[in-house]
Amino acid sequence: MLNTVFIIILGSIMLVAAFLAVYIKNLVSSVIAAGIISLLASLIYLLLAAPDVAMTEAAIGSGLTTVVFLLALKNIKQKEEDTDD
Amino acid sequence: MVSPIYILILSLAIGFLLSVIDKTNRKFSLTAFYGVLTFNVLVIADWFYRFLFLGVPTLTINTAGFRAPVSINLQLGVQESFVLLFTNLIGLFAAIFLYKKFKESNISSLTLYLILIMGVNGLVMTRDLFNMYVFLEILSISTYSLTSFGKTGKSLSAGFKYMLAGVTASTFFLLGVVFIYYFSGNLNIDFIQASQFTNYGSIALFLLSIAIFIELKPFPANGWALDVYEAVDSGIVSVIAVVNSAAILFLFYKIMPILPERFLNVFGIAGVITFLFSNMLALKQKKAKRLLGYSSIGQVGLLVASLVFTANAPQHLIYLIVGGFFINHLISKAGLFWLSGIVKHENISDWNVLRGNRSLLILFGIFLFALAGIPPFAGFWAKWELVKLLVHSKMLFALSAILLGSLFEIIFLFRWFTLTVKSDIAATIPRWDASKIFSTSFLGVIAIFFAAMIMKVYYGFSLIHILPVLAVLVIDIIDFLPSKVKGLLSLLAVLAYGYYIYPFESNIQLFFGIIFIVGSAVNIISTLNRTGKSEGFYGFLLMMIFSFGNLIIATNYLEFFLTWEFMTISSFLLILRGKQAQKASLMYMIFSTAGAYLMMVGFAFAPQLMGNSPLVISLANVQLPLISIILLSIGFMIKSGSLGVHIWLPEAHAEAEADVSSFISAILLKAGVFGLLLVGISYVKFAPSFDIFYWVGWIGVLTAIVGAFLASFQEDAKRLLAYSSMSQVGYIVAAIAMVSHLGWVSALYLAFNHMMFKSALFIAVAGIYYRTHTRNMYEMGGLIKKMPLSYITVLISIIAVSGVPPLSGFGAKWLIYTAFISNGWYLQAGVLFFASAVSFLYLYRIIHSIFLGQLKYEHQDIKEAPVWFIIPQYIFLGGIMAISAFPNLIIKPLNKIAMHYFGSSIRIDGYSIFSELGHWDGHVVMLVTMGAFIVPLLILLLLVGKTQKVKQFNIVYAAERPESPQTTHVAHNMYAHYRKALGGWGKPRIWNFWHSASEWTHSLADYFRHIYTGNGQTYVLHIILYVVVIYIVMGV
Amino acid sequence: MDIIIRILYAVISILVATVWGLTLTGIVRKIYARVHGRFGPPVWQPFLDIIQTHSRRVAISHGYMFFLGPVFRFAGGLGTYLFIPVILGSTVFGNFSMGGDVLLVMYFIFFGQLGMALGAGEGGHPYSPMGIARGLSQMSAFEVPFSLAIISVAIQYHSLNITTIVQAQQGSILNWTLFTNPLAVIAAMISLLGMNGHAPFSIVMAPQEIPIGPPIEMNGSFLGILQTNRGLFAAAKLILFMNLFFGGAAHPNILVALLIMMIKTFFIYMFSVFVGASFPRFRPEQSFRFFLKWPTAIGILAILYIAYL
Amino acid sequence: MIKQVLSLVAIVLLAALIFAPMLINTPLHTSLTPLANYYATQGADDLGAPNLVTAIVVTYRGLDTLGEVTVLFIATAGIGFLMGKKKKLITPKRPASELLQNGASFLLPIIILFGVYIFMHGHLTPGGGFQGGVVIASGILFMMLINQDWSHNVFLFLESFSGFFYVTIGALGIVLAGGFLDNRILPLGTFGTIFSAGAIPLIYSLIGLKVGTELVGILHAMRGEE
Amino acid sequence: MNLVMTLGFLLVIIGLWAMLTQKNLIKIIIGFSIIDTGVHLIIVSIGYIKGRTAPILDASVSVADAANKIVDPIPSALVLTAIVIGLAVTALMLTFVIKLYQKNKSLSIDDYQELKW
Repeated sequence: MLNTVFIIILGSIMLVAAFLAVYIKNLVSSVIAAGIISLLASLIYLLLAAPDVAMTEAAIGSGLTTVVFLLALKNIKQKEEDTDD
Repeated sequence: MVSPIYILILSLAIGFLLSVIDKTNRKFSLTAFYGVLTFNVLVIADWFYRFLFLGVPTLTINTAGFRAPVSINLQLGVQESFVLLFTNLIGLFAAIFLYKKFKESNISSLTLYLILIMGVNGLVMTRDLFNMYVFLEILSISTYSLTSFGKTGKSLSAGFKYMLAGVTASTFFLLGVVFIYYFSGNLNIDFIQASQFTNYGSIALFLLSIAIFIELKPFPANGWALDVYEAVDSGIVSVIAVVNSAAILFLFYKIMPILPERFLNVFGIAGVITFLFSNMLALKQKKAKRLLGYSSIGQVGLLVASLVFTANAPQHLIYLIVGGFFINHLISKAGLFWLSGIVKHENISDWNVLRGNRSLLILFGIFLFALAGIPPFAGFWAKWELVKLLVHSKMLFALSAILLGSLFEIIFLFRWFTLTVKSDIAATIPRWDASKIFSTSFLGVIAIFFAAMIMKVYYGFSLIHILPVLAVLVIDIIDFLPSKVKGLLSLLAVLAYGYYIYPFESNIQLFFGIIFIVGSAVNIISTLNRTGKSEGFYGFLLMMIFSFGNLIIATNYLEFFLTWEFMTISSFLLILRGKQAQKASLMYMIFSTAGAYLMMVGFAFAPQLMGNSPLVISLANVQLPLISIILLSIGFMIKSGSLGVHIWLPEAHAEAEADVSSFISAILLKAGVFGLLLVGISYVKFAPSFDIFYWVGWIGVLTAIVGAFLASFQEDAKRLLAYSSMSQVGYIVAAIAMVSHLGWVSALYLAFNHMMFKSALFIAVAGIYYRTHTRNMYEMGGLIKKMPLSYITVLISIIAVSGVPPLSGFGAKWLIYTAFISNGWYLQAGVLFFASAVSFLYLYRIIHSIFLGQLKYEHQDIKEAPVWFIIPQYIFLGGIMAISAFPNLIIKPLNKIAMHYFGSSIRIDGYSIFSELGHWDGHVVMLVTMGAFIVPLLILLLLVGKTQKVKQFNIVYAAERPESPQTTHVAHNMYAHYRKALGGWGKPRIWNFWHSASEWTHSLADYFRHIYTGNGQTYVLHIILYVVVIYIVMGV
Repeated sequence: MDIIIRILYAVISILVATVWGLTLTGIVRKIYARVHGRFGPPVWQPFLDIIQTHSRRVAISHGYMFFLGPVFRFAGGLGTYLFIPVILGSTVFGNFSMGGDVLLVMYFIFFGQLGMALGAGEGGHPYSPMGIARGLSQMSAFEVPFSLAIISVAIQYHSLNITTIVQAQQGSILNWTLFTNPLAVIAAMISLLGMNGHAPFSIVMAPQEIPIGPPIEMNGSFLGILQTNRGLFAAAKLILFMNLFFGGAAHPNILVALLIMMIKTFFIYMFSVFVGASFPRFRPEQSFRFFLKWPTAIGILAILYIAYL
Repeated sequence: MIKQVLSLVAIVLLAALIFAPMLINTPLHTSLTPLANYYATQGADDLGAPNLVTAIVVTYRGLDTLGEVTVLFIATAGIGFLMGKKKKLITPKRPASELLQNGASFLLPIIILFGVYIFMHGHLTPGGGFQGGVVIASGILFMMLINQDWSHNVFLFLESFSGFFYVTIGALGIVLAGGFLDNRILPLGTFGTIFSAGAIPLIYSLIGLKVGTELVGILHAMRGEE
Repeated sequence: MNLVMTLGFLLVIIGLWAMLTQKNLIKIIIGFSIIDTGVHLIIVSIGYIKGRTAPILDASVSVADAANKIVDPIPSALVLTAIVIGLAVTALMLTFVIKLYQKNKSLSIDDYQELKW
């Protein structure tokens, strides 16, 4: 019974985070929101008795995907500065 | 005996190490790269040989040491090795094609290419669903990255759109796989049964199958694919078009067993719609690669459809149809994309630079013809069998959509071909480099090898059927000889061929044999006048003549149709040689192919023929159903230029080269007549309920009258003769349609007669054109003084055409009118009278405006037509005079032929012929006319004595002497008053009809292609909508 | 042996027909004059013309085809006449009707027309081809009702042989084609107007409009041959119409049969003359359109009437 | 505007017609599927690996993992290919902040050690090659952030050879044991100890190394400049 | 009612909505990664059996009665691969976006429509 309560809480936070990720104007914060979704997803995997998946999702989903997104944004901002000056 | 798993292992091992090897020297990495690709090809080829010829059972390779459902297993059978052999082969040759680029580009492009080929091998071999997903991902990701190979500008956005669509499809695939696991409990296809999926379970199957179907680029949801085809480097795009689609197609084939029946039918219909619409949209394309994109999407759609429709056909048929289309698509697409790589010009009108390199032009021809389904290439056989299959399984919607689609295909392919061969070169001629030409020509070799293999293994065709193509090859080899030598050689070849097929079984064959073989032999003499080399001319000419011969001795429908297609393609190529023949030959090809398709369906409906006696005999006791009679008759009438479908005839005759047009009008039209006769032969015993031939008769009669009127209003001599052929063939068609003894005697008599005087007329006009270099009659005049021999030929021929008594023409007229009246076709007889009366108009026009009237200044010093034109003319004249003097020479044998089918309705004793209505004695008529001619001649010779020779302008004309011949030569718009009298009837209604039909299709194509807005997001939306629509249609 | 006799008979019947044809044209010229209120030339004027043209010393010629033009023309006339049996049953006037039936005769009419066209064309005078063009178009137009009439007659008598048709019309005057198949006869008579080239359809040989044309170019004996042909050809056509539609000339006594033939042909000719004298001339397209409208309709009705009633 | 409406319609239809019925008709399983049952019962003594997921990932469905490693490999190759040659940066990067530098030098060995621990014990505890590789990659990321120079070639060699060895071990499986990627080329050893379950630990650590170096490659490529 | 699967499908729908309506390329890729997470949630939720533990045979789960103590291991094995593939694809898409941005300086999907019809 405890599990379902946890899942419902985590699920609703994730849905809110998803809406935020889609509708926030600032790209960096929407990337962060996407990272949060993955993080909470790894928690849910724990509840679903799938530890391997939880670790992978935590490491890759929230960790690396967010890093890759930020790198991409840095690259794009980088290009803007080069061309401006 | 290497296990195929080593293909995956070696590719991966080398792939991982490639960047390291490259650190030392690019040469080593290149050798490793090409080594692996060749290794793959060799292993698969060895296995394919083992499966096909040694009957080795299908090989199953278990990984991880456990049996199937527990671990993943790979499978290699005949089908897998067939597909893999060709995908690896194309992979290897595309790599060779890109050798120059691979040498300079970043090493990771080689790795990507290698892993892509490995992905393809894996995808085809694996039996596990999730494993397919992984290999599909490998395939897609390496293709996404390779799209920007060769740094073409627009490829990045194309690649991104491709990714967006690919990613959506993979998500659906993953969902499908997982839910199938949920319902069936395991992931290996061999262990999943369709029964495990109850009503809602089939949604899982739907997700899986729709994902694959989207990867195969179905019609409305394939905008992304077109951008990729257009923007990406041509070497890579050929891999995408051929190798990727082959792998995904095989994936679709693998999961077909577990899909429910209604899924397959909807996918089949969606495939057909894709084929139809993408070919239609291709009509409006100007850019070569985008056009090829549309065409390859269409071909993939056709392949999916044929996979579905042949699901429960016998095994060897599936191999032929699906295998044939697959090889066809593979060769033509890879070849054409590589050619676009070689030519480097974007839109199709610049492809005429190909004329700079003869072998490339031939390859271009081979690929286009293979794609268009012209024999002997694989596509032709596959289409024939598919049509037969669809007809037997009553899938008429799919059949008509496929045929309409292939007609569109013919239109844009041959427009492209004629543009390349005919338009004048504007763009720069690129440098031809070796590696590209090597791999493209290799494809040409495969195409020819497969054509020969199918003909030998599947249909056991002997040498005689392949003779037309052999002739082209032989002449191509000896093409360096001067054209006169080649002309003589081909004349001997035709006579030898005639002698070879001489012992015919029925005398109808003998009669048409004389028309085709002897007629062509005499006509060839006129071609000896050519100077220089005239490359390729005699090859196609021999091809046409041999296919005429084969037509007569064909024993079954396929043989007849094969020869028919050879004849169409060779006559198309001959017409194409004319100076402005681009539009004319295109129109000819479109009409002939439409006719050919109708015939194909007609033959498919016809019952199977027993034994192998020639068609002429075996059709006598075959009950052709009504539908096949209608289709066949329309097909043959298109070929003989009947009313409504005649607009190609004047164009083809006028624009073809001088000596070619006599072949076309005198002999080619008779092929249509021979076909109609075949239908007639079956019609005799088994007349269908609805008397269709009555209406064919009316069409023939109307063709005659309209042909005569149109001929009278022409300014161009050859166009006038073309319309006159149309009108004469109208007579023959009407006579055959009567299906009575006298009808057929008159039809055959007129056919023979027409061949003779029409060839004589055309060769005479060819001679005049050779001298005066113009075809417009008002620019000639008064040539009687300069070219008396041609004048005599034309005089005698027009007397023969008009039917004025002493000559053979009257025999034809007498026979045909007696036949019509005795058969009860009274009104038709009246119209025919009117037609033959009107024929005087154009006959007088041609002889007056060319020979009589005022001689122009520039023609003061022209000489008589060259001897090569005179000889055949006078041979034909000899024939006409012989038949006029002794009509029994031909009436007796014809009577015997017709008696074979009907009771005889004429009595011949001595020289006079008695029908139930009237009588005619050719001999007496000839004598009396000679007498009536000599008497006044003598009177005049005696009385007139010395006449004062009067020079050209020594005439009194409105009280002053005319000085310029142009004004006083009555030739331009000679029957203006008649045209005014006809008023509304004179408008070119049929021409306008066909013109607006093509206009309408093009605007429809333009309307539909605007759904591809170019926005990646819209394409994803299209995909989602497509999934939903197919879901609703399937009613899962 | 009988060939020489046969030729002899043919010469006799040609002479008779030509003489009668020329006198007929002379009479017609007389009637025209009378209708126009003048005396007109004597009836034997055509004979004088022929003698006068043949006596010319030198004729001009534009080349061998120009020379052959009149020959073709006259051969056409001769041929048409020789294949029509004038008097039923008589050998002398049976001519060579065993050679062919009505179709042969109809196509022989074209023979003359075509030959003349070639000759005039060679003449180099622009007006002659124009005249020929009009002549051919008009011929193709009036051919339609004529052929429809011929077809309906063929249906009616189940034969195209002229002799059998004439035989079928013997007995009383009532079983002439005129009464048994009136529609066909009307259509044929209208097309006869076109054939004879009298007033309403005389645009082809209208001397006033094209002042020079063939008559002037072809002078001397060429013109003579043409004029003899005009007589013979007219006679041949009239005899054909007589045989087909007006019971032909059949009487045991040759002279009486010839008399019947002369009377009948005279009246047939008078029909076209009366119509010609009282009608103005049509323009070319009017005449073509005229023939393709009502006469063709009558012809079709004739066929439908005979075939299906 | 029309596109918005159409997308709404598409998604609503998709959800209602395809996702909803799927959702309603797939209640939770109450027992293992036959295949899963086989893995549960025979899995341990077949391969001797306590962590069944690892057993499935490495051996039973070894080809998947090989494919997955290839996917990462070609992703790296593709990104490298797309990004093209690196531009030499003219302005020198400003040095990392004090906190980051000290923290990194302290944390780095621990992270690397933790990563190695994960893929060494892949067959015993949850986690394995992928997770270990990613942890190592984040460690290396730390070094990149404080832009310590490190030799890229070492990683290139490491990446290629780990992949190559992985494939050779797989090939050995055919020669020595039952089939490609079979782990019984080494003795299964005692259940639950570190050197047990045949070649699984070896394969998984190779995969870990491979994934780690590839992710480093991706990050390096995407940073764009040297 | 399988809660996690509902959550998964909802995430997929939100991700799809983002992909279809957002004009910014990065937002589209974020939408894609949300879909990816959603799909992975669905896959794992399929394997879950109520009241059972992780598929690791250690002290608490003996080899004998493992069959009715553990959760279905296969979906977790599949998800492992799927997550990594998701990362690879996202990284590649981002590279495409970077290069596209380099070429014509705009992140909106509507500016890349030169290839059409």
